[in-house]
Amino acid sequence: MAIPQAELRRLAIAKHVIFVLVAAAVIVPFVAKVYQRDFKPTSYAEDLFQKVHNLDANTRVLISLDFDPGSEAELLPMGVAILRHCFQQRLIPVVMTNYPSGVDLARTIVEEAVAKSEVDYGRKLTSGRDYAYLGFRPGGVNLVLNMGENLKGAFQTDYYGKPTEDMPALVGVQSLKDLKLVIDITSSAWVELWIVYGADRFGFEYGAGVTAVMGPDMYPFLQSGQVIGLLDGLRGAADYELLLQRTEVGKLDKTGRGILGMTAQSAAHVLVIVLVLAANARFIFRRATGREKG
Amino acid sequence: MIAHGAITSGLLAALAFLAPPTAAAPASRPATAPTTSTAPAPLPLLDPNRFAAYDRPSDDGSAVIVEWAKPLHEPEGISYVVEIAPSPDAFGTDRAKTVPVRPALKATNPKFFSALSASNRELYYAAVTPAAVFPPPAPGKFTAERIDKLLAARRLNAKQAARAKELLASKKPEAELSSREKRQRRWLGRLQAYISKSDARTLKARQREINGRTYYFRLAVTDGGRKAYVARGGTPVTVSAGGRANWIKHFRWNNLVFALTFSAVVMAFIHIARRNPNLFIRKIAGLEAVDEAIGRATEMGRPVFFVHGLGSMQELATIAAVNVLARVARRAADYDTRVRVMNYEPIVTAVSQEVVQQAYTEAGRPDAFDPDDVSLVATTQFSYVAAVSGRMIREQPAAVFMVGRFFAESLLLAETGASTGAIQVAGTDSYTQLPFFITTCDYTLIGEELYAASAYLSREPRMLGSLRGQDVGKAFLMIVIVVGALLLTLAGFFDVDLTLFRDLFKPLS
Amino acid sequence: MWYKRTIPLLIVFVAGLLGFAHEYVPHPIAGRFREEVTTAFRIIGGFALFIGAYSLLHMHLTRIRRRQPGWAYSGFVFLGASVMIFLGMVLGTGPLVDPAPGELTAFQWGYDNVLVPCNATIFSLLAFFMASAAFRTFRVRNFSAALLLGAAVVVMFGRVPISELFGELLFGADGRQVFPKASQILMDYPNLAAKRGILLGVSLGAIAQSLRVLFGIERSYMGGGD
Amino acid sequence: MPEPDDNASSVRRAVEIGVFTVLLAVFLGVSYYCQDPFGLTGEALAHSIGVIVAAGLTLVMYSFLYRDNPLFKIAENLYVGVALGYGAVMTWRMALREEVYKPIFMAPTTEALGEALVWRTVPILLGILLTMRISRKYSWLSRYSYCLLVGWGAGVGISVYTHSYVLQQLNAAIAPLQDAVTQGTWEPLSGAWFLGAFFPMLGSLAVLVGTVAVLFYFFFSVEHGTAGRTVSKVGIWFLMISFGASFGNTVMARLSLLIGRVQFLLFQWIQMDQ
Repeated sequence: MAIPQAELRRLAIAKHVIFVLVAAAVIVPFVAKVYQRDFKPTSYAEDLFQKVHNLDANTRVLISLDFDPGSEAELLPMGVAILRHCFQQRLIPVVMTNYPSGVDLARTIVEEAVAKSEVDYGRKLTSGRDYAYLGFRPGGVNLVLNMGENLKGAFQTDYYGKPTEDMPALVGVQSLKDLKLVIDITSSAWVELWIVYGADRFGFEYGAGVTAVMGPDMYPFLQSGQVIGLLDGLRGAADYELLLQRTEVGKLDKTGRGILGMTAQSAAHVLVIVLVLAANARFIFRRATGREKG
Repeated sequence: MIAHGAITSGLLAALAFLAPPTAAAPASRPATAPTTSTAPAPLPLLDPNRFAAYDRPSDDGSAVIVEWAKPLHEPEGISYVVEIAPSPDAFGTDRAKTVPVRPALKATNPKFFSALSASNRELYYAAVTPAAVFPPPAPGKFTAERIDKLLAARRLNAKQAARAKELLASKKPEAELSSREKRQRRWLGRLQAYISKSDARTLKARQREINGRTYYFRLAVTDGGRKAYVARGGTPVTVSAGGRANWIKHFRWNNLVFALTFSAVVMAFIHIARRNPNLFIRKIAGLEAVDEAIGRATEMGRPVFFVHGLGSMQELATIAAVNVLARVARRAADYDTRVRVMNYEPIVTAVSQEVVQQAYTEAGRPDAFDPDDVSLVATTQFSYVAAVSGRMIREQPAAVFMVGRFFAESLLLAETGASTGAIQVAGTDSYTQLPFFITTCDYTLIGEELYAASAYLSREPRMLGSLRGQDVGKAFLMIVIVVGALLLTLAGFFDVDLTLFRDLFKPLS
Repeated sequence: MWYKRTIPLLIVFVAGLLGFAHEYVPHPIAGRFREEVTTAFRIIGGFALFIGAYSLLHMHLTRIRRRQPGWAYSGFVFLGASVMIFLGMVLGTGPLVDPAPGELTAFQWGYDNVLVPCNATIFSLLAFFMASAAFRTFRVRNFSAALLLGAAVVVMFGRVPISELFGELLFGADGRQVFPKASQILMDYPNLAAKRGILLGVSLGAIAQSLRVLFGIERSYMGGGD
Repeated sequence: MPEPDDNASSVRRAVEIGVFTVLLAVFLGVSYYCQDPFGLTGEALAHSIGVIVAAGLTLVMYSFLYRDNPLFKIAENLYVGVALGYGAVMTWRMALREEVYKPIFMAPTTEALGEALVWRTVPILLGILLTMRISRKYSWLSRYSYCLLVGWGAGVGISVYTHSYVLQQLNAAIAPLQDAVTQGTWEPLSGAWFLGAFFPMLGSLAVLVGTVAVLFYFFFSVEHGTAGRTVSKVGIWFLMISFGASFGNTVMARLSLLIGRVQFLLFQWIQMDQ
């Protein structure tokens, strides 16, 4: 059954009307400045937050930012929030990436978190002492295996070309075995590679921040304890920002990209749900009255 | 000599008289000051026959295990200390070290000890790393003196040493440096990094060497003040052991057994499939949809589209897609229906051309094949979408097959296909894209179903055999999950300890 | 034949056997071996990155040379690539020196203002197409599709904070968590079960695939030729 | 590759060009008004022009929503090229310079150079062999290094997949059902019992049944009888619910990306107050 040209044109118009509706649903909340700042963070985000919160000062936390700008919107707020939390707790974040196309994105994230934290916590943060940004090295899983034997051998210099061997931020970190917590923020299979080639072998605890596309795939690992906490999409970022803001009410700025985005997200979801329900109600009705075949 | 022996035996007798010396000495202390507190409970006596030291099994030689029997009565507030000496006569001198240890029952650590043995439930153990107790000297800081030493060891030449010293002394701020000085500073940085790296390596080697020596151990129980050695006849018992690097991780036996058994099963089935390509495999319902869709296209006199997705020829899904294409092309050739194949990858294009041509030849109509029907339509993801969608709208195919590896483009392709009213059949192992295919297509081959369909069609032994082998693995997993969950549930109600059963499947690393 | 096929297959087998076996050996030699092998692979990996770049450029070059439809657009691939390589290797800090923290170079300007917006935007297009597909094509064709769409609606609603306000409106203050909870239950039980089933099946498949590679039964990774 | 609509009438094309010109003017006007590039110098100027370029490219990308057009194609190809160039520079900076150039050509001492040569010559040669893949005649040489990588990966893979996927998941899957019960309260039919004991047990049971049913759905060695069909039907239900969850989350993900771009356009390009 071919669809007549008139029907096709009608569908094309419907398509462009929907495009306009989506744009409106996403733009209006920002223009109207309607922000819902109060909601209950998901339990898995809270697990990760508490894990970071309860580490002793000066603990080294490895944060791998394995994504490129294509997932920036979801994952960048997570990276910034977690790094700010590390600085708040006086932990020493060690940041790296497995994406050659994400090297400068990760740098942006680190520098943004550093700039904000210097204002929030009133101390100067120095690269190589209070944090380290290692950049990218090729090798994929072999890089992780290599880091499990000799981290400073895998990254002989950091992103800024400084040797890692004597770097104060890396004192006591010879290999992945010396780490308590590793967090991977990613849009790809790296989240599982870090479990398989990292956490399960070298014995650190492992938290993840992933795009919402991958979120549901993480549940087997959450239940088995291979992942101790999860940030799932922009909502996960918003949860973490909210938890972080609650620790110092009124002190931190309230411009977390995750929280601000939640209202637009709500509006757009409601729109999509209405579209699905309306179209299917029509479909079921037409099928019941015999006007359309199943 | 005799006199000497006499003195020794005399001393021993005297000691025996005072016995037990270690326990007696602290015990007498409260007696001298009875007013300050009531007499505390005596320290437990540890069985000297069950005190031992040995190399930790299944490890890299970095630890020695000290084990002893847990005393039947273990008063509050007591702790254990291990004394380690490089030789038996070093105890009591400053060459021996005392290390407080926190013991655990051997049965609680399935990684190194078996939970099967009953004795492990009453034996304490503590792991001691000798290199942590007797640390090797730390390599010196990078100072002028160190540079001299490096020069003496000929690891630097005179010129380098002089330059390094000069640079080390220079306090000029970074901003004022000339580019030559900056370069020199970077050289110094590299030198320092190189030296510390080789220092770290030397340190590691020394630690390994220290761990490998033989040491002598004594164990004492203490309550903070008093100290009672594990003793036999009044003399503290000394045991000895050294760390050895082992060759097998015994605790990974379950992994090894599973990996080897499963491998054997898969290889066996591949072997069987080579001899008997008619190995049974259940018919995949989606394959009937293929014939139905082509039949409909013939009725309507419109083309069939085969969309490959973005996969490369190395991927299983693409290989499977080519097998499905062979079937589609064959049927289409039989019915004289046109097949248009949309490619993204040059190599996949070449393979697809071959497959379609072959199908036409087999159908006895080699001249009907038009190579332009199998073409590379675009080279970026979204231009592929635009090109394929454009053709769909213009040519209004009666059936669209989307088989292979798909990414974000799946939604747009499937939507356009649905809007033209074509019958759509999809098959992919890209699980994130499956939801879109399921809601927009008439039939979808989900994940491994695609491989099974491909094996069913091609009868290729390696696919067929390994599919059957995997089925054996799946059957095993299903049985273990069901039986295991039931057993453990029942065991919980009847209070039976099934830790052993759980340990069978516990992965340790 | 010997040099082109037999030796490579032998290499696969031996490398695979070593890779497999050393996983069960605690001896420091195994660790040291892994360190050396993975260091070597990191170095090889650096060269591998160039192959991807080359084949992409080669493809666009062929497109231009053969004047394939839309060949002119391929020129922009070369434009973008050469400008970025020029900025990164010649201008600014040059090929040998890294930028200092916080320093902005022309190369990074190109990254921040061309690569980032394009890459971030191109996938956000899908938001629009998804919404339109939601209206035009996602249909409860059968019970399976109904389950799928039902679950999708529950998850979509429960995952956004507005569902808490709806819950409060419908069920009072205690009902704020009704919708989030519903989506969480869906994720925690049925979703977990299915994902675990898939994971177990897929990993058996992956092991079988590794075996076929190891024993030279699967050779598609070697590419064409004899 | 013909355009999907090259039969568009010339009237329509004229309208499109007109609308495009107006939009371009609006874009330039807004950019000038909000970013004021001419009043700036140095880094601030670079930043402001950068935002204008980024906003322009973002909007060009969105023109695909109207239909495929040359501007979109230019932006898409430019982006592919820039990504390529960026990747090449990063490969040099973070991979080859660090692993090959620096250890050998910038070794601090002769000893360091010797060490680098000993440990790095073979990998570098293998890396060069790998690049032979681009030559038609000598591509077989690349197999030597490629086979090393693939073989090692396969060997390690067997062991780690068994560990992390099969055994870990199996171990988590054979949890006893009553674990949940013993944690809850034993007052049957009370609210607390339902929440603390009954539902968790039901949940564990659902996970157990679902996992086995999904595994059975992908079991191809036996023809499904009545019982088999039932189990595999349950399997497909579980699969569908989990696909639904993925579907909902994917919608969320794509919308988040859009929100990210809107935030960029509103807050950085137009400079609206947050």
